[in-house]
Parts: sequence; structure tokens; C-alpha cells
Amino acid sequence: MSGLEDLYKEIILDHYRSPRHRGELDSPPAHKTEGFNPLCGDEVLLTFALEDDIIQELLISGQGCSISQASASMMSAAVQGKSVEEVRKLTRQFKAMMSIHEESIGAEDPPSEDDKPFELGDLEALKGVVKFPVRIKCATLSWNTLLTGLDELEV
Amino acid sequence: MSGLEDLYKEIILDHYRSPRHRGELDSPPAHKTEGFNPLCGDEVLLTFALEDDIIQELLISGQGCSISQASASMMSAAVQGKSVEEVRKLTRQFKAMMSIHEESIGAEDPPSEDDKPFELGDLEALKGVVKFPVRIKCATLSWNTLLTGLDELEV
Amino acid sequence: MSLPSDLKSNFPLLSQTINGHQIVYLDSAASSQKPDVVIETMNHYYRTINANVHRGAYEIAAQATEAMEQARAKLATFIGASSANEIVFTKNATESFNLIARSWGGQNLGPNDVVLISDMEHHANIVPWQILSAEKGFEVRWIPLTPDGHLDLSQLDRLLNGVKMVSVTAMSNVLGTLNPIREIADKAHSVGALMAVDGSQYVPHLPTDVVELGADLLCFTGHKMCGPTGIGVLWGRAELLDAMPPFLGGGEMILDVRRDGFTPNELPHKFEAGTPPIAEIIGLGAAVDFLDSLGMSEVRQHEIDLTNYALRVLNDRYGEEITIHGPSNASERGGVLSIQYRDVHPHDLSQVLDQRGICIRAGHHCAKPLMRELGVGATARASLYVYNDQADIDALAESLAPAGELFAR
Amino acid sequence: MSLPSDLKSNFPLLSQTINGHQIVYLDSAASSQKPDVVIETMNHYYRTINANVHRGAYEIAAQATEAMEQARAKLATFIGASSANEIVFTKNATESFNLIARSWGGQNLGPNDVVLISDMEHHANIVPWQILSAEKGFEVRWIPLTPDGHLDLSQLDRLLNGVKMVSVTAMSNVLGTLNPIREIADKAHSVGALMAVDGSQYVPHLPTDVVELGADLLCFTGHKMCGPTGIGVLWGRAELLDAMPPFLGGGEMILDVRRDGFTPNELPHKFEAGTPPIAEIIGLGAAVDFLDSLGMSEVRQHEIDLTNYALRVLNDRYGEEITIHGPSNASERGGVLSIQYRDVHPHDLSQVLDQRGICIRAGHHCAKPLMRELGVGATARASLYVYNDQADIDALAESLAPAGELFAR
Ligand SMILES: Cc1ncc(COP(=O)(O)O)c(C=O)c1O
Ligand SMILES: Cc1ncc(COP(=O)(O)O)c(C=O)c1O
Repeated sequence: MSGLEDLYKEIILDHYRSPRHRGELDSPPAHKTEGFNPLCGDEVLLTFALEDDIIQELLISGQGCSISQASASMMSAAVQGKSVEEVRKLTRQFKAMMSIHEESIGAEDPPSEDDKPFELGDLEALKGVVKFPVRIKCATLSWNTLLTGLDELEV
Repeated sequence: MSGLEDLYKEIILDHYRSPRHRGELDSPPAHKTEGFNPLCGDEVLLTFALEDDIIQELLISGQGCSISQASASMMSAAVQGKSVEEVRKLTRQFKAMMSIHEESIGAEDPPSEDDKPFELGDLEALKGVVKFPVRIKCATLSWNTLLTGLDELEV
Repeated sequence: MSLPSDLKSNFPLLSQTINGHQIVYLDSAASSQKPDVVIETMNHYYRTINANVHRGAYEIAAQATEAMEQARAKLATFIGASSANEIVFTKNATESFNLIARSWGGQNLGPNDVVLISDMEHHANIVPWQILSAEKGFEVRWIPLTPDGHLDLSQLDRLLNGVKMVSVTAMSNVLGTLNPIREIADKAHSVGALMAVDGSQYVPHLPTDVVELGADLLCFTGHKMCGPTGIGVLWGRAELLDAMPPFLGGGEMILDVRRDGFTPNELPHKFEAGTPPIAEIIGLGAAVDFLDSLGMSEVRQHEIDLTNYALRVLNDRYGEEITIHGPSNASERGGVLSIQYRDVHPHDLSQVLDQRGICIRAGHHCAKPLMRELGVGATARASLYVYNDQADIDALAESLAPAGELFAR
Repeated sequence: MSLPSDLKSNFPLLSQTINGHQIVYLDSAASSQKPDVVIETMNHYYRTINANVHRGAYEIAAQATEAMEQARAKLATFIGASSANEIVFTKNATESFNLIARSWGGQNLGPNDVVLISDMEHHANIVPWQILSAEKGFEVRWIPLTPDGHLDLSQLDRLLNGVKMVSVTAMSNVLGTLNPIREIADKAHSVGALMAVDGSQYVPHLPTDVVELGADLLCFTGHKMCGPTGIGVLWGRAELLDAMPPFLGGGEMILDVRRDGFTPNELPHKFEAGTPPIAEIIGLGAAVDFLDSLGMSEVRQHEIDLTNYALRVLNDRYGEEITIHGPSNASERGGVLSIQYRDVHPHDLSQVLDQRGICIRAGHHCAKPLMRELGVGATARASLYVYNDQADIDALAESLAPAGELFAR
């Protein structure tokens, strides 16, 4: 059993206490997607503006635990100005980092070679979450919601 | 745990090997009632002729284990020529003898005083059955079927 | 009389340490711990008389059947039922509600009918009605709450209009509220409606008498009352159960099966299809014996005392910083404390407490409509049972402050 | 390779004596005995990590969830399922069939449809269809038997006319017959019907691969495969299960509940309403590990050998006096021996054997339509499993003669 310090790293608490890119864009023109975690009642609302396949701006609102909020905040920082393809790649890598416990039967294919070199940066701080399997869904909530949003736009 | 000799008394085996009053009366005029034990598939078919509230004749057919067959045979011997009231009384007494294990919540009232003096005779041999609770239903099958038959005639 | 002070020693799990701390188990509303005697009773079953019931003539099968039926009789006595035949074993309280909805509801509910539940119901007493309502077109109506977490019965007469079934929890698993079941039942009966009661949080904690409650049907679940998982109970008045069609079909629940149809068995077997949870039934019987040996009045008194203590300690220490949902008077509630502490998210609070070996539950507690009423996504819930003591409450109280520090924005 | 010869010592019940005789347990088709490791695994759960699953953030709740989900993955591997999400836990095989009938059948069956079952089905695969058929008006059609106890498939093409679902047992619990599921499944699929399989007697005794079987759905039950009571399994292809509506409603099976309705959860939770049989699931996982450690091919070979031995010993000794129902070749059957000995009634035979510590089952074995086909009210059934040996068969053979003496007319 790992200690709390593995979970609640200072940088995570910082994102939780001072979330980045908080708010809501007008939608339309921005795209709006909601996600929720039935386990703990967390809700996230993403609004983002997409232009030429680039995320021009993404804002976050909603409510939830420190992990889901911090992960959303970090994500918001990481995806600004990135192309959809880059965002999908980043998401795959982030989820790979989270999914140590998903390697049971029927798990998806491991990330392919070309996914490797990407830099997770601050997001690495969330690695400790995998030691607390119950919290993995908190950490991935905003990411899955963003994927849903992109799928809705068929990009 | 009791030995088999408590269950399969000689007189029981005798009734089983040479059942009394076997057969079927024409019905009508006789009354016909069927009973079965879902536990073991035993079936009993009673036909009996009632006149002036007296069972003039009762015949038994069907198939089943030694206990159900012997009990039916003994019953057939015991009820010939008896009044309905006497038969009901005998049945109550027989079931009281059988139902040591039914004294849980919701059991019926104990037999009342005036039921006491009746003679069970041969039927006493079936007393050993109560030590084998699974077999009680075998022993009571024909009796319950007779009660049903009497109820059908509303006597 | 009060509960023995060394009761914890009967519960092997409570001697565990978690992260170096003696475990403080405060999640009995989700599932209770099991005393040694319950675990041992099931072991003994598996080691000495394990066999399928009701159909075997041999010795151990007869003993297994006898042990199972004795447990049924114990359950009947425990809740004041008039016959063991009124006790139907299910897999959990949820199945019990589905049985009622599908069997009774399937036969009796149509487009112009209403089932009246409440805003504080567990999903087990909501979703089965919603599933059936989508098929049959009846209305599911909701009794609202008062601001202090009671049922608002001021409009009950109006709400009862057109109602055929009232189905309400005797105690909320989130607020702890004890509801006036008898009063509701009497009103329900006066308009010809039936009264079903969710006893999942009530039967384990208070002396229960179905006649005094005025209930027609009662659902509860084994794992919250010192019993094993995999076992639930439906009690119903015999005439009512007799008139209801079977629910699940299969072995045991039939008298005869022909190609063209089947004849259902008598109560209680009619509702018990397939091999029953034999070990679990026998284990639940042992749990009932255990609770009986403590005395349910003593259990209730213990929980009132401990709830009072918890309300006092937490409010004294944290004042404005803490909100405890539900009635403020321990006599009107059970030992279920849904806590909001500063702006610490329940999930984070529970994580920090876990680090100190304290187990509480964070989430919606399968009561999402209630969560929406309370205006929260989740609560942090500490819940009490026979083995808890003041030291457990003290540990809880001690640990809130550091959690507050960690997450202060 | 064969099974370890001291296997009995793993099963505590088998060291019992009954009436002064070492117990000879020949009723595994009704319920199997449990190895120590299964009993101990459940004990360990209750003593160290007992907590409600899926909703708790604290350590022991996470461990309980993990242990339960590991068991699910083990079950998936055991039957060759492609994902753990295809494993739905129920309370027994009977509930699994009711789930299929109510959920799939409720959505897909109407007046002109047909469900094809067989004359050798257990009530669990008959009555759920009859209940639904009374509501929906579809036909339940029966595959007849050949005189030697096989399915008579000569008219299968004709029988499949209008059929949407074929639901047949892989092995008869009365005759022991192993049915050609793959052949039936291929034909079913060729007319667009689904194939559901009753694996209650098959999965515990033979290597099982749902893909090789060609099944779309498979039902089996824990207590017949060294596992505890109170736990059953439904396997189904993910796309199929995904398209089916929920069965029981309540906690765990929802993503959201609002006043106006609910959103079902994902597989497998969609079909697991309420607190699951947690200890039982974990215990079943241990049973699967135990069977895996023996090797299912070895289990099957052991039973072929022992069935051959039993058929030879009984026929040699009793000749004309004995009838053993079902196929005479052990490779076409499992170790289930329904015996008719002279005119001794099955119930009496079982009683006499019990006196010598021998446990067999007398009755209709929840297969009344089959009993009618066989023209008997009941059979005396001896059934084998991993722990049985030739000495058990010898004891059985020894004891028939004295029973014959006692009841000779
Ligand atoms: C072939 C068959 N199907 C189904 C069942 C039902 O199993 P359960 O009673 O555990 O639901 C049984 C055993 O009773 C069986 O032998
Ligand atoms: C009030 C209430 N009703 C019903 C249930 C459902 O019980 P189970 O999950 O055992 O079916 C619970 C517990 O989860 C509960 O607290």
C-alpha cells in the first residue's frame, strides 16, 4: 500500500487548488461535451473551439474530487494549441500510463511504436494514481470526455 | 440417526408387498381423487363409495415407494366402513403422529381433547417415519388425498 | 443492559491493521462485518452437511434441508412474521424488490395506476418500478422531503390519489432518517393501496415487527446484518404472496412441469427457483441468532448513544465547517452520518481517512435522486453498527482536520 | 497424467462417517463437495477484506473489488470467453436462464416465434420459457429423444422452422448424454436462430470452449463445480449482451437514475443489480483455480474411466435386474447413472444406501417431461466427480442386492 504522497503530489494539489482554463466558452460556436463518473458523482463540462483541426481554446467546468479536477486542469493546459491527432495520441499515452490494471483479457492493443516518444510532462505526476485503482476513473474522466467530444465532431 | 428397522417395520413391508384394497371402483358412482408427491414422483389414485356419510368401499391404485404404498394400504384397511367424521378424526391423529417436526411457527392447533382416545392400530407402525423427516410426505400422501376427496364432496 | 464492550473481538476483520492503524470500520450501511460464528456456521455446513436440499432422502441432504428451514423459521421470528412460509429467500434486497415489481406489479398495474415511492429511496426501490412502468404505463410518484431530511407527508392524502402500491424505505441509507411507516401504511390501506417497506437499513438495526409496522411486504438483505453476501429476504403476508404469480421459473418452484405448462409450488418455494443459496441462508440464520443474543433493543440503544456522541463530537469540534445531513435528533434517525466537511470532496476525504485505517464511503450511495435533492454529487458517509465505539468516532473526528489542511484552496 | 489419488483428502466433507460408514458421495450432479481451498478462500475474504465492492475508495473495498474482478477474469479464461465483460454473475443457472428469457426473449419473441428446447431439459431451461410464452404467445417446441437417450436430430431441419432461439443442455443431468452442441448450433445459426446452452452439467466436467461449442449464450452454476452455493454464471457474446435490455433493476446496474428514468451501466454490471454475491464469486474463482490445477482433460478422462468401470461392474453383477438409462458408451456421456434396480423404488433404494453412508439422489431430478418420456416417476441417480474412485462404485454395487432382498415382493 502506497502513501498518500504518491497520490496527492504537490503539483496535483496545485492544479486542484488553482485550476487552469476554468470556465465555459459560448457554444456554439464552441463545442460542448459533458462527462460523468457514476461511481462518485463527478461531472466535467468541456467547451472547446476547434479550427483547422487545432484546439484553439478549451475551458473546463464541473465539479469533482482533487484527482478528477487536477487531471482536467492538466489536460486543459496540455491540449491548448495541439492538433486533434496530437491530442488523440496524448490521450492514448495518458491512458496507457493509467491502465496498468486493464491488462486482462480483452484489453485493447498496447500503444503502437510511434506513440512512444511523446512527452507527458506535468501529467507524469498522475502516475501515482495507478496504485489506487479506484481513482483511475477519476483521472481519466476528462480525457474520455474530450475523446467523446472529438468523436461527436467526427474529427 | 435411527436404523432402517425403525422405518421398514415388518408390517410395513407386508403392506407394501401385499397391498390391501388395490384397484379402482367405477366412477361415477364412486368418487375419484388423485394426489402426487412432487418430491419423488409418487402418485396415488383413490376411488371410494360414500353412502349415508359412511365410506362403504375405498380402493387404491398408483405407484410409489414402500412408505407411501404401505401407508395407503393401511389407510384403506382402516377407513372401510367408517363415518366421514371418524375418518377425519383418524386422519388428524395420524397426521399428529407424523408431524412432530411441524411444530414451528404457524403450525395448526394441536389435536383437541376428544381426538385422543382413538386407536391407530397397525398405523402405529408408521411412527418410525418421523425420524426420517423426508419420508413424512410419503406417509401422508394418501391421507391428504383422501381429505381432498372428502372436501371435494363437501362432506 | 448494553452491548458487551469486547464485541469487536467477535469480528475477525476488525483486528486487521490498515497502513499500520487498527482498522476503524465505518461503512456498515454498505455492508456489515461478520462475526466468527457466522463464518464458522457456513464452514461447518460445507465441511459436514453440504448437499442439495429438498430433494434428497439421504442423511446429509436431510440435515441441510433441516438447517435451511430452521434458518427460515428464525428469520420469521426475528421480524414478527406469523409463519415461516412467509419468508422468501432471494439473493439480495434488490432481487426482493424486483420480485415484487415483476410479480405483483406485472399482475396488478396498468396505465391509470400509480406507485408511490419517495425522494430518499435507494435505486433498488426505484429502478424496478421504472423498468415495469416503461412496459405497463403506470406512474411512479415521489413523496418529497422536508428541509431537515424527513418525508414531507403534509400532502400525503393528495399524493395517494390513484395509488395501488406505496413502497418506502423505513430508514434512509444516506440521511439516516427513520420514516413513520405505520402512519404511511395506515393511510395507504385506507385508500386500498398496499404497503411495501425497504427494511435494508432498518431490520439490521432496530427491533422489527411487520405487524406493528403495518407492512404488507418487507425487503431486506443479509450482508448488512452480520450475514453473508448472496442472500436477501422478501417477507409478505401469506394471502398476498399466494395470490402473486411466480417470478423466476425453474426447479424447486414447481409442483409439476408438463410440455404444455407448469403448476407452481406452494409458499415459499413458489418464489425460490433453482438451488437456493443454502450456505448463505444457514449463515444468515446464525447472524440472526447472534443479533438476538445481543438483543435488538440493546443494538438500537447502542446506536442512539453512539450517534448522539458522534453528532456532539463532530459539531462541537468543527462547528460551521461541517454539515451532517439528515435529522439532528438521534432518536429520529439511525447511525448513518453523511458528512460534508469544508469543501473537501467526499472521495478525497475517504482516501485520506483510509490512510489512517478509517473506512467510510464516498459516493451517491445508490440514491441519485436524493443526491440531486440535496444538491450534491456525492456525500462522505460514516455508518455505525454493533461493533463501533466512541474510539471509532474519535478517530474519525481527529482525521477531518488534516484532510481539510491538505485540500484547502 | 491422471488425477492425484489422494484427492478425497482435499474435500473435508468426504472424511465424514455416516452411520459408521465412511461417506460415499455419489450426488455431485445435484451439488458437488467443496475442496478446502474454496472454503478457506471465502473465509479469508470475510476475515480480511470483506467490504462492498465497486463503490468504496478505501483499501479493503478496493481489494474486495479486485478479488471479485480477478475471479471474473478466471471464469472467462476457463470457458474460452474473449472478455471478462462477457461473464455475468447470477445466483444460479436458473437465474441465468430467466435472465435470457426475460431480457432477450421479452425483446425478441412474439406470437409467431418459436423457442426450441428438448425433451431432456432441466426445469431451469423449460419453465422460464413457459412463463414468458404465456405472456408473449410464442411456441415452445421440443426436440424428441431416441430410444437410447440421445437427442433425435433426424427432423432438426423441420423443427427449426420459425425458431429464433435454440436452448439445449450440453449434458443431461438424468441420462448423462452429451449432446452435439456444435452441430445443433451450426444449424440454428444457419436459420438465423441463436444458440443458448445449459452448461450446468458440462462446464464442471469437461474442457469448455464457448467458441468451439458455437454457443451464443451459456448458463452454469457454481455449486456443481466445487464452488459455493448462491452463485451462477451467464456468459454471452458481448454484442448480444450489449443489445439486451436490463433484467433486474437497482444499484450497480445503472449509470444514472433520474425521476423520469435510468441509464443502464455497461457490461457486465448492467445485468448485476444490487450487492453481488461477493464471497461466492471469489470462492468460485478459487474453484476454477482448483479445477485448472487438476486439468479439465484429466477430469474428463477420470470420469470416462470411472463411468466405464461403473457400467461394467453394475451390468456384470446385476445383468437383467438392472437398467441404466442413457447411452451405454462412456465416451458419449458423463458420469451420471440413473439406475432402475429390480422393482425397488428409487426413494427406498436411496434410503437403504444412505444407511451404508452412500449418497445417491432419488426423484425426478427437475426433469419431469423427461421422466414422462422414460415412463417412470423417478430414478435413482448416482453421479460422479473428481473425488470419486472405484471403491465408491464397489460400495454402490455391493449395496443394491440387500436392498433388493428387503423389498422383494
Ligand atoms: C442440467 C441442469 N440445468 C440447470 C440446473 C439448475 O442449476 P441451479 O439449481 O443451480 O440453478 C441443474 C441443476 O440443478 C442442472 O442439472
Ligand atoms: C436502503 C437500501 N435499500 C436497498 C439496498 C440494496 O441492498 P442489496 O444491494 O443488498 O440488494 C440497500 C443497500 O445497498 C439500501 O441501503
